[in-house]
Amino acid sequence: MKFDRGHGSGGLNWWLMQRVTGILLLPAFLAHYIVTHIGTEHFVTYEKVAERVATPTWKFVNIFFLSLVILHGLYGVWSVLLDGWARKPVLRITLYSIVVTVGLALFVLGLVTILPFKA
Amino acid sequence: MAYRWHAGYIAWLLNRITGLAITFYLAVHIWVMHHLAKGKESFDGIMEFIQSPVTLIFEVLLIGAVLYHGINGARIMIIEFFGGSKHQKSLFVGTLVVAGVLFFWTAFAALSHISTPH
Amino acid sequence: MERQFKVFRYDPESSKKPYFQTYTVDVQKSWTILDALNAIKWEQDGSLSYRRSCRHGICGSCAMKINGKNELACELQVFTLKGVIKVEPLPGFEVLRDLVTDMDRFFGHIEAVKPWLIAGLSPTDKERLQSPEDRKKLDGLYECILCGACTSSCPSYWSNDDFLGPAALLKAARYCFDTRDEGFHERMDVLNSRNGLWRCHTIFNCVEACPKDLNPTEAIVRLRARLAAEKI
Amino acid sequence: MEHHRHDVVVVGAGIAGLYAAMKAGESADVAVLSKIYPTRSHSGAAQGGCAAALGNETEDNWEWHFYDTVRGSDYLGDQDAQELLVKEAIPVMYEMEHLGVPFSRTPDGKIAQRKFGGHFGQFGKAPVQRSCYAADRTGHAQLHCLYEQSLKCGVRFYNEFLVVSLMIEDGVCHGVIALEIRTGMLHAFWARAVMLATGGYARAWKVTSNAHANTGDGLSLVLGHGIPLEDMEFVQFHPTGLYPIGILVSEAARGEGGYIFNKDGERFMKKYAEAKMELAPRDVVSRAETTEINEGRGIDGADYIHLDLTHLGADKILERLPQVHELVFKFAGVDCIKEPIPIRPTAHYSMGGIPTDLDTRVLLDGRETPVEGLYASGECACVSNHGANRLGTNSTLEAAVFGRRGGMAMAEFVKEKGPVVVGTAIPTQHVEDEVAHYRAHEGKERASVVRGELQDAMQNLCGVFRDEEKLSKLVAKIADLQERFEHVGLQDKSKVFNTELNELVELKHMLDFCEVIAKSALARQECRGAHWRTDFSGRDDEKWHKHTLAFKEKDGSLRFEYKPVVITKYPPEARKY
Ligand SMILES: Cc1cc2nc3c(=O)[nH]c(=O)nc-3n(C[C@H](O)[C@H](O)[C@H](O)COP(=O)(O)OP(=O)(O)OC[C@H]3O[C@@H](n4cnc5c(N)ncnc54)[C@H](O)[C@@H]3O)c2cc1C
Ligand code: HEM
Ligand code: SF4
Ligand code: F3S
Ligand code: FES
Repeated sequence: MKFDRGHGSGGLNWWLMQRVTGILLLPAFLAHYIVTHIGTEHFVTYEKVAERVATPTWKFVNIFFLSLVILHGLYGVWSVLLDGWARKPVLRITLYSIVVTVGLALFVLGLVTILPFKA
Repeated sequence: MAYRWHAGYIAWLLNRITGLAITFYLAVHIWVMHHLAKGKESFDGIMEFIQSPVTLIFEVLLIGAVLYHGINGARIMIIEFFGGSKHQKSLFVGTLVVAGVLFFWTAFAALSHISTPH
Repeated sequence: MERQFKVFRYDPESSKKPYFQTYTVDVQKSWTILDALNAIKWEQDGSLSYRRSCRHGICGSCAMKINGKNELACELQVFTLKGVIKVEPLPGFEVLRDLVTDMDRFFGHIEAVKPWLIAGLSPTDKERLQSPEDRKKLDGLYECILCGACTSSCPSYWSNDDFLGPAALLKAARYCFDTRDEGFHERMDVLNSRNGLWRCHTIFNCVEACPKDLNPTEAIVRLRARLAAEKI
Repeated sequence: MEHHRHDVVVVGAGIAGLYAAMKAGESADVAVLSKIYPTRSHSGAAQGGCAAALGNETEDNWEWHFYDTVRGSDYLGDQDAQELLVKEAIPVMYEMEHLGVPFSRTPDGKIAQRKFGGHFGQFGKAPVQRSCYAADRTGHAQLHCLYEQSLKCGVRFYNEFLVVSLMIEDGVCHGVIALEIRTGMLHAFWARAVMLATGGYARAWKVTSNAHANTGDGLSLVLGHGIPLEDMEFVQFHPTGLYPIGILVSEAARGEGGYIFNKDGERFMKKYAEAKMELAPRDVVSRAETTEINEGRGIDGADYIHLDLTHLGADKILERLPQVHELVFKFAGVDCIKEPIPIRPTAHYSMGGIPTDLDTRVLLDGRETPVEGLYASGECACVSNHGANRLGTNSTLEAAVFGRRGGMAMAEFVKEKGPVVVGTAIPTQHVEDEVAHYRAHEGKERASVVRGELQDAMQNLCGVFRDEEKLSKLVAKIADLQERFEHVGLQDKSKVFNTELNELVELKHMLDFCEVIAKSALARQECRGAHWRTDFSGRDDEKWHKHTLAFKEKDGSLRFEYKPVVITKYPPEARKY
């Protein structure tokens, strides 16, 4: 039976992306956790968060972090789908659109939270 | 379909479950944080709900998930880039140990706050 | 000594659904699972079907799932197992009959990686030279007997049987890492395709399953690294 | 019945069949039919190596190889074929390297070579390193490489097709009929050229190094068409079969320096082959072992003796003989680094077979008239390279050299004749009827019982030592079993993957050629090579320096003819090692 190479090509770049974002996420998560929960009072309040989120540096860091995690997480979901479910063209395109839409929506939602924020 | 339980298989299953769980959490988290934009009342309101003891336990589990997933991610990369495939079993044990220690440490820190008045 | 074997049975020609049939066999000391299956077929039930040929672990015919693990029936000694012994066809492949699975897809995937030396003919009319160190790079790659135990055990393959699978990727590595070969670029399209290298999630079931103690995972990650190095 | 058309159809996917397919596939449309997947063929079990006088390790040339092969064959080989074999060995071995076979290497990067029994330098003097090897997985490496090369050439594979009949009419072969095991359907394959490369038949013995698939199908397929079988009495017993089942411990174990001991710890080969000791040819060593065992010097008085590798050291064993180490451990629980291996002779190789000419064309009269479009090579054929006894590593060599020659000859023939037309003139109905008849077989007899008795009889009555009494008993026994075969019932009625049906067909073949073996052996009243008659002393060149040809008559009886041996250079001499 002939091998079906599947739709499209590549996978290398996405695979690499998954590793690179993974590596970056590791310290990012640590930092995130330490900043929000350790060394300060544990309980998260508006003031505490707002004050930090308002600075331009933090805005940048947060957006970067947001992109990484959405890329990594949603590509992760997509790769799970690729493993078994997204094989027939129609289903594949539908699922792909859903994943991309969700990703974009989350990104936009994050952006509108972070960007206009003033303490 | 299942195959005999062993390190690599369990590691992968856990990685997949935690990865999907965190992604789901991420979506919720972004939605929650979105309330920041709506102002203090809205945010503190939802925070009130979220930081109840029950959800806190949930959140602690999530920390565990992230820890496992992240450290196992490192394990995967050791296997992939540093010839770790011959030692994958000990690497898995290492992953569990490191993730476990960090988990108990953070869980203890977080849970101790439940009893602290605010 | 009497032992019980719980054997998977299926005949597409009969209306019966797949079922397990239990046989009691008087096994001798050094018997393998294949010896026991032969005893069943030759003395009790001629309708039991399975593949076998060499009966010493070199032809790859007799891979099947024994007590939950993929094994070569002809190499596994009965005495190493306790209790009732459960014998099933390889998982993940279509069952044709009893313990016989469809291997065409498996062999098709092997063919897809262009498993032949891709190189200009040797400039001499003698052998190409290859140092013993370079030849050593093929150890752990060329010994594969194409039994399918690995691919059949791979969860990525279970959910997507278009995935090339560990055996085909190991075969690709056997040629890509042969210092005489120049065909990496030609194989890249298949290796880098949707159903190629990237469907492996380093699960190691293949390594667990391989009766020849080969390490397809290592072959896969090395191919990926090579691919990444070539492309970037 | 489904009909297919190809220029060339090769039956069998061992080294011989695949080499032929690959060569023919360079220019012709080739199909390979095999009852098992190609890489399952028993060629993959060959461990020790493949001979060629490359001289990579020690000085060597083809004339020494030629001399050894002639002497090894006990002067029954045809010397024109043997000369071709050893000469072409050299380019063929280089070609296999070019194709990608992962040979082990010498420090300077050439193909590595090791010693093997019966191979000497300077016309029989000191052992020479002539066997090209890939650790002890040489056959495996060659088989897989040739399979893969055939894929590359676009050869079409029909896997798990059991060939049940040849379409031969008026001395022309038009193709074959095969049973698709998976569906139970019959297919007719029309072809200009058909090659039989169905391998050996040592499965007919109880203790054997051969695979279950080695049932000699090709031999009885031709027998029914009036084509004779040649030299069938010569069956090689390999001296190092793992006790008790007979799995092979490669001769490489002795080539690398292993010793053989009896229960008294005596390297008894010094009594039988003082100069060459363990490296004497197989027939000599097997007889020595059997004599020791028969005279009560087996280990603990049992019917085995010891092969000892312990003095070689762990490093050498693990590097050069990894598979031997693994096999012995898995199947006998013996760690050969520390302990000796229990061994005894095991039925191994068939020197005789389908008579062919140097281009592998099958000879209708066994002498010179070819059947148009029918070829044979590999272990099922008899050119004859091996005469009365084959040298180790000469058989994968034969499969390669003559498979290759056959492939080229078929391609040439197809070019000459043009594509084949699907004929209808040849009746195929009788094959359908025959298979239907097998399927409907009813009766109390079990095929496994008949086969078991046949294997026992061959083991006990047609082994290393033979005599008239045993062989006559055997002839009678086989006649009895043939009669009982008619009453064998099939329990499996399914069409899908009915392996019981396959076994029944294979049993029929075994009974057919075993009859030829027994009667040929009974007729040959001398000791030569692997055929040792205790009721006759020594070789009788005057009466028996000739090939046996066994024809099956229309009434089912056998008729024997004899043809002279081709001598080009070495007239028979006493054979001493
Ligand atoms: C254990 C062992 C070790 C050996 N070691 C060595 C060694 O080191 N060196 C050496 O030179 N020789 C060795 N030999 C001998 C050598 O391996 C064989 O003689 C040689 O490989 C035979 O090759 P072949 O192509 O003729 O047949 P095989 O490889 O046996 O192939 C036969 C083919 O025919 C097919 N077939 C048979 N019947 C049918 C049918 N009815 N329909 C369809 N297909 C059919 C089978 O499927 C198979 O593909 C060894 C033999 C054994 C048993
Ligand atoms: C903390 C650092 C992290 C590292 C080092 C990391 C690493 C990895 C790696 C290497 C993979 C690929 C696994 C494979 O291909 O088999 C992966 C998969 C995945 N990751 Fe992460 N990750 C991290 C954080 C996250 C986060 C925060 C999320 C959620 C948003 C996430 C979600 C996923 C998902 C859904 C998958 C797919 C799971 C699968 O294929 O089985 N990861 N991760
Ligand atoms: S890698 Fe191992 S399990 Fe997989 S086919 Fe090869 S020998 Fe069998
Ligand atoms: S089991 Fe499968 S996922 Fe990879 S490591 Fe082996 S191929
Ligand atoms: S029968 Fe050949 S591997 Fe088991």
